[in-house]
Amino acid sequence: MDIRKVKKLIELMEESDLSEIEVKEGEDCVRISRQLGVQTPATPPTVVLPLETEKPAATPSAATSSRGQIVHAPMVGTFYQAPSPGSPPFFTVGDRIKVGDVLCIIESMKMLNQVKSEYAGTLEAVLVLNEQAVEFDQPLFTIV
Amino acid sequence: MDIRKVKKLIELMEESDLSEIEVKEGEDCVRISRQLGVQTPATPPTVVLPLETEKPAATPSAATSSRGQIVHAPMVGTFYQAPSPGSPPFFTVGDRIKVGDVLCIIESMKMLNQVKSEYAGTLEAVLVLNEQAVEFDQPLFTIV
Amino acid sequence: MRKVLIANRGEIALRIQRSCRELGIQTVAAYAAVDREQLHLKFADEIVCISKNDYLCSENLVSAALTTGCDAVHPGYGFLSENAEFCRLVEDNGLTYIGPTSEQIAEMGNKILARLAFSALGISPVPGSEEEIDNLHDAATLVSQIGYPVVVKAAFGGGGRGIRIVNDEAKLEGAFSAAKAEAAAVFGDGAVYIEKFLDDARHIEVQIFGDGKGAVIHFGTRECSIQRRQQKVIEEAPAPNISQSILDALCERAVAAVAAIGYRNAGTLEFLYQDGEFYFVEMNTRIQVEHPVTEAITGHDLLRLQIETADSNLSLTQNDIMFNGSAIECRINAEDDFYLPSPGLLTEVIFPGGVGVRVDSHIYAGYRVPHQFDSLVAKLIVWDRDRPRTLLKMKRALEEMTITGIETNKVKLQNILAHEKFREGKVNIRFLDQLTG
Amino acid sequence: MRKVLIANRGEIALRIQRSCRELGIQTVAAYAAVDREQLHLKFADEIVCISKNDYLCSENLVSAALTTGCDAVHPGYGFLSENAEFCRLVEDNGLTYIGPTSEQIAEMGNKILARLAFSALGISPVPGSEEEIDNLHDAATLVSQIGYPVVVKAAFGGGGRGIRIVNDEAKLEGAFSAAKAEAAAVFGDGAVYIEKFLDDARHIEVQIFGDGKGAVIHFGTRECSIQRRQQKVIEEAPAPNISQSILDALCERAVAAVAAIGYRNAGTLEFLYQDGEFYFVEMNTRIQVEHPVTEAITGHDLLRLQIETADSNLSLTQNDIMFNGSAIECRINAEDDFYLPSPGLLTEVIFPGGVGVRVDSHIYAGYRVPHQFDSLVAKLIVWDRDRPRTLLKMKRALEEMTITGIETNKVKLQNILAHEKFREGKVNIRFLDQLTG
Repeated sequence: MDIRKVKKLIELMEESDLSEIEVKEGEDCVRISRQLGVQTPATPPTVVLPLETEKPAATPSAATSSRGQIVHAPMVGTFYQAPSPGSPPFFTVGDRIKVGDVLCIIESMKMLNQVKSEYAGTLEAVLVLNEQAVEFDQPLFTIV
Repeated sequence: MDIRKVKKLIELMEESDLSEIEVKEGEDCVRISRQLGVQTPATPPTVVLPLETEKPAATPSAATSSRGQIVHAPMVGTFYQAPSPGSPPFFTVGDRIKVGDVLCIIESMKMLNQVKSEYAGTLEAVLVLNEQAVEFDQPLFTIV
Repeated sequence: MRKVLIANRGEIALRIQRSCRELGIQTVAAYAAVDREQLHLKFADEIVCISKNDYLCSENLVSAALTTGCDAVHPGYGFLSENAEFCRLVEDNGLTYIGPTSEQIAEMGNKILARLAFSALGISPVPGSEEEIDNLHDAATLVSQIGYPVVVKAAFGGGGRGIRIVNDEAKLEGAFSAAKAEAAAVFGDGAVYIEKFLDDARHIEVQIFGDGKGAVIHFGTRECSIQRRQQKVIEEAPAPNISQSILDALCERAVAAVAAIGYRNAGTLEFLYQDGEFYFVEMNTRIQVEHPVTEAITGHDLLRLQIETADSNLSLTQNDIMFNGSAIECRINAEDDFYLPSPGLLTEVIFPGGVGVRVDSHIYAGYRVPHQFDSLVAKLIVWDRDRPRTLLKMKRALEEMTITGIETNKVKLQNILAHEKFREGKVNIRFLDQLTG
Repeated sequence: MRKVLIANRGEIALRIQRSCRELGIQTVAAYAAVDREQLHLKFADEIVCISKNDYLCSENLVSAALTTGCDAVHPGYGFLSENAEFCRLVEDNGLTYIGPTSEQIAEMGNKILARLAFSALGISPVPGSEEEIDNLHDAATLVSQIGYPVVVKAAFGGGGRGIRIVNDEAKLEGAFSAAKAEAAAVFGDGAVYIEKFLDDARHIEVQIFGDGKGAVIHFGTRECSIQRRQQKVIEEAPAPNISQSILDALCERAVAAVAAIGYRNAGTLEFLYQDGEFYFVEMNTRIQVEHPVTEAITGHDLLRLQIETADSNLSLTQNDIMFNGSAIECRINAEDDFYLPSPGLLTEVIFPGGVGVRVDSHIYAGYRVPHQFDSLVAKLIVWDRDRPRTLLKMKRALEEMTITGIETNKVKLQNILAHEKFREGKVNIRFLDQLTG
């Protein structure tokens, strides 16, 4: 499923008064729905189902939020998964996390800010790439 | 799945009163649904005929149209119910009307235009006042 | 003037409504039943349905004006705006026609007479016949004098109909008969004339204004060479890449000629410009779609001036008209990629705004564009201090223009704006047809 | 300049976006999560969420500029636009601040210092204290010199907070303490000063522009006397009913003073005008909400000029600034009849258009006006050749302004416009509060 096709479907939906579109192509399936009466045509519809979106890492967070905890970016800056260039990452997927563990560093105006975990559990996913710019509240990790 | 096909389906649906369309083509499947009864802000109110909304005099016509015939103004002008000032009206409510009877005069640019009945029956209602200006297609009489 | 009947629809009806309101004049909006949802009906003082789906019913329009107590009628553009009989009907019923006299409309409506009249006043028309050409022999004789290519035109034509371009002798007979037949069918008169076809010409026009008593002023030039099949798409003011002294001389000649015929109200002299010469084509005896670009560079409201001039003298002199900056208008049409009309329900309408941006439009989210009329849904006009800045602003404004539910020519407009020749102001009237095939 | 971070929201964010786009400069729109549906985000090159629901997070804004490769930051108005620390953070991170230097913001942010600075440059402030008044005894001494009524003001104040009017001695102690307490609470500094309260004054301001190297030009005057509780509601340019020579002299004095401090970028000197005298109140070191009325009478894009002047010299001289006609701005606020905010979903938005009408707004049908911010949803600016025509045009445009789903102050604006005193240009800054009680 091409992401542009999904985007087009969303546009079609926004232009209409539909509440749901579902498209299956062989193995692939997209279902797009929205609550009319609550949301308005101008508001973008909710996209459900895991599919590859433009920010590949960000979408799974929505899917896993019901069963895991999400760690969000507390500030805007550059995401580093390791304490220094060349070092191994603080944690990799599958590692055990304790409350207070440093999960990553966000650099903001030359300041290196540690992001600590508020949750204990297993690191299920890293949702952003190393050295990627992150915005406020962007999902960074899921911990289950 | 061609996106234009989905678009066409949505158009079909919008032109109809359907709440769901599902199309399967071998492996492929499209399902489109909407909640009817929920009115979206951007959609305009149902199209109503202008004459029925603005002009109080016209409203009875809508009510009686199912059981009578309506004579509409064929032109814009001033409505006269009598052949000359001071004369009795051509017809009053309850009178029998034959096809071709002159029902009223509409004055348009000093020209007096006779409006003749296309219907036979009983004059049920006069929907405009004498000497009132009438617009094109405005209901003038009902004949049952 | 106290109350005006607006005998038109769409953006120009709203435009008239706005100027009347600002002058404290009441309005009666005449509308066709299919047009009940038009924006200007919400703001008019009274509304009168005059037909099912047209604006050509002279009697109903005049009668609507009389029964509602109007003292004037504004015809807008298109429809009956250059119809001398309609104008005469308005006059005969004691109403003020906001425009020229019926005689002036009739004279300029006959393109052969108009060519002669302006030629006598020192404004050279495109080389060609001085009278109607009613047989093939005369046509051949004329062409032997002016040479191919030529164009055969309906004497009472307009809107690009009844026109045939002929490149060689073999095609003359067929084109001549076809033009005559179309002229008779469309305009009710088969009279045609023949002009030299100028193959690298620009369309330049001069906006003039007269008071009917010999006082005439001009509002400068417009360039309208971006046309598809004789329909203007993008217009600008002033005409670029021509020296100011040449344009000034053109305007002065136009003013002198129009003053000589005692012309009243707004009018436009259309010229073709090729090889440094201007050739008169015709005079439009009404306000034009593209008038806002002139308003943008002069700061004058031409509709207001039309109304003010209809029953009193011109309050302005030529010295009151100052020119400043550059303006471009894009016509936003409801049409698909193949130029086919795209009527329908508008789901989203967001117009661009900001400094120097004007949108004249009767559409809004929830409005249904009817299929019965012209496809123009909005005019986007931008102004800035010079042409390069105006081009950049138009690019920005077009990007913001959001109309969903129907298809529009937005992308086509963007492509024209991005074209090097347009940016350099080096186009002719064949540019767009050659670009799009 | 290649890429600008827009550190604001609403109509001014869209305004900045538009001018950047016309200059070919890329934009990064910083937005709070609740503001995701804003119009300018659709047109920005990149968007970055910087907070949940505010625009006061200096670090996130600067970090967003750095991580997206911006080379400049535009602060808009309100929020951090007059915050010297934010400006310094931008400067310290090697970014261009589109506005004055942090030192200039700091100096003018302290109203006591600003009064002294301009006084030294020959611009008389409203009579009052030359330094902070930190005890009741000094307050009483000063008042005995200048006489009641007086006004106690926060030194670092703004937006009408930390202000107390005192009519007699019995009220002085209470007002003094209250003003100090409010100043400390709202602005983090309890410093106050005392001015004579001018009870029949008009608010007149001068728009200036400097290049930071001593070159300064002015863009004439604005009248902003229509205020409710120190919040401007209707503004116009030029200030009416004051002779041009007096206004010219004011502008020249303002230019000389601002040149002496080497001021950079856009700034506004606010004056009170009473009994034929101008008294300096404060200087705003940012673009103002009402800047479009100045753009309308000069034809210059002040936002564009802000961007151009941020990293190069002024390209204009005073002779390039011509003044033409009259402009009025109405602020359309989402508020109910009792001035309470009226946030919510917009079901219908149809803006007025036509010649000389401009709407700057970020709203559209389907947009939800959030409750977290200022209630300004649109600025309606009209221009015409003279003030009477401009008033008529504003009346027409306001009638057309259609916003449903929330309540707005449209009727209140219409009432002000219809008021005889406003129409005659004979209002003072107490007019609206007296009108509405």
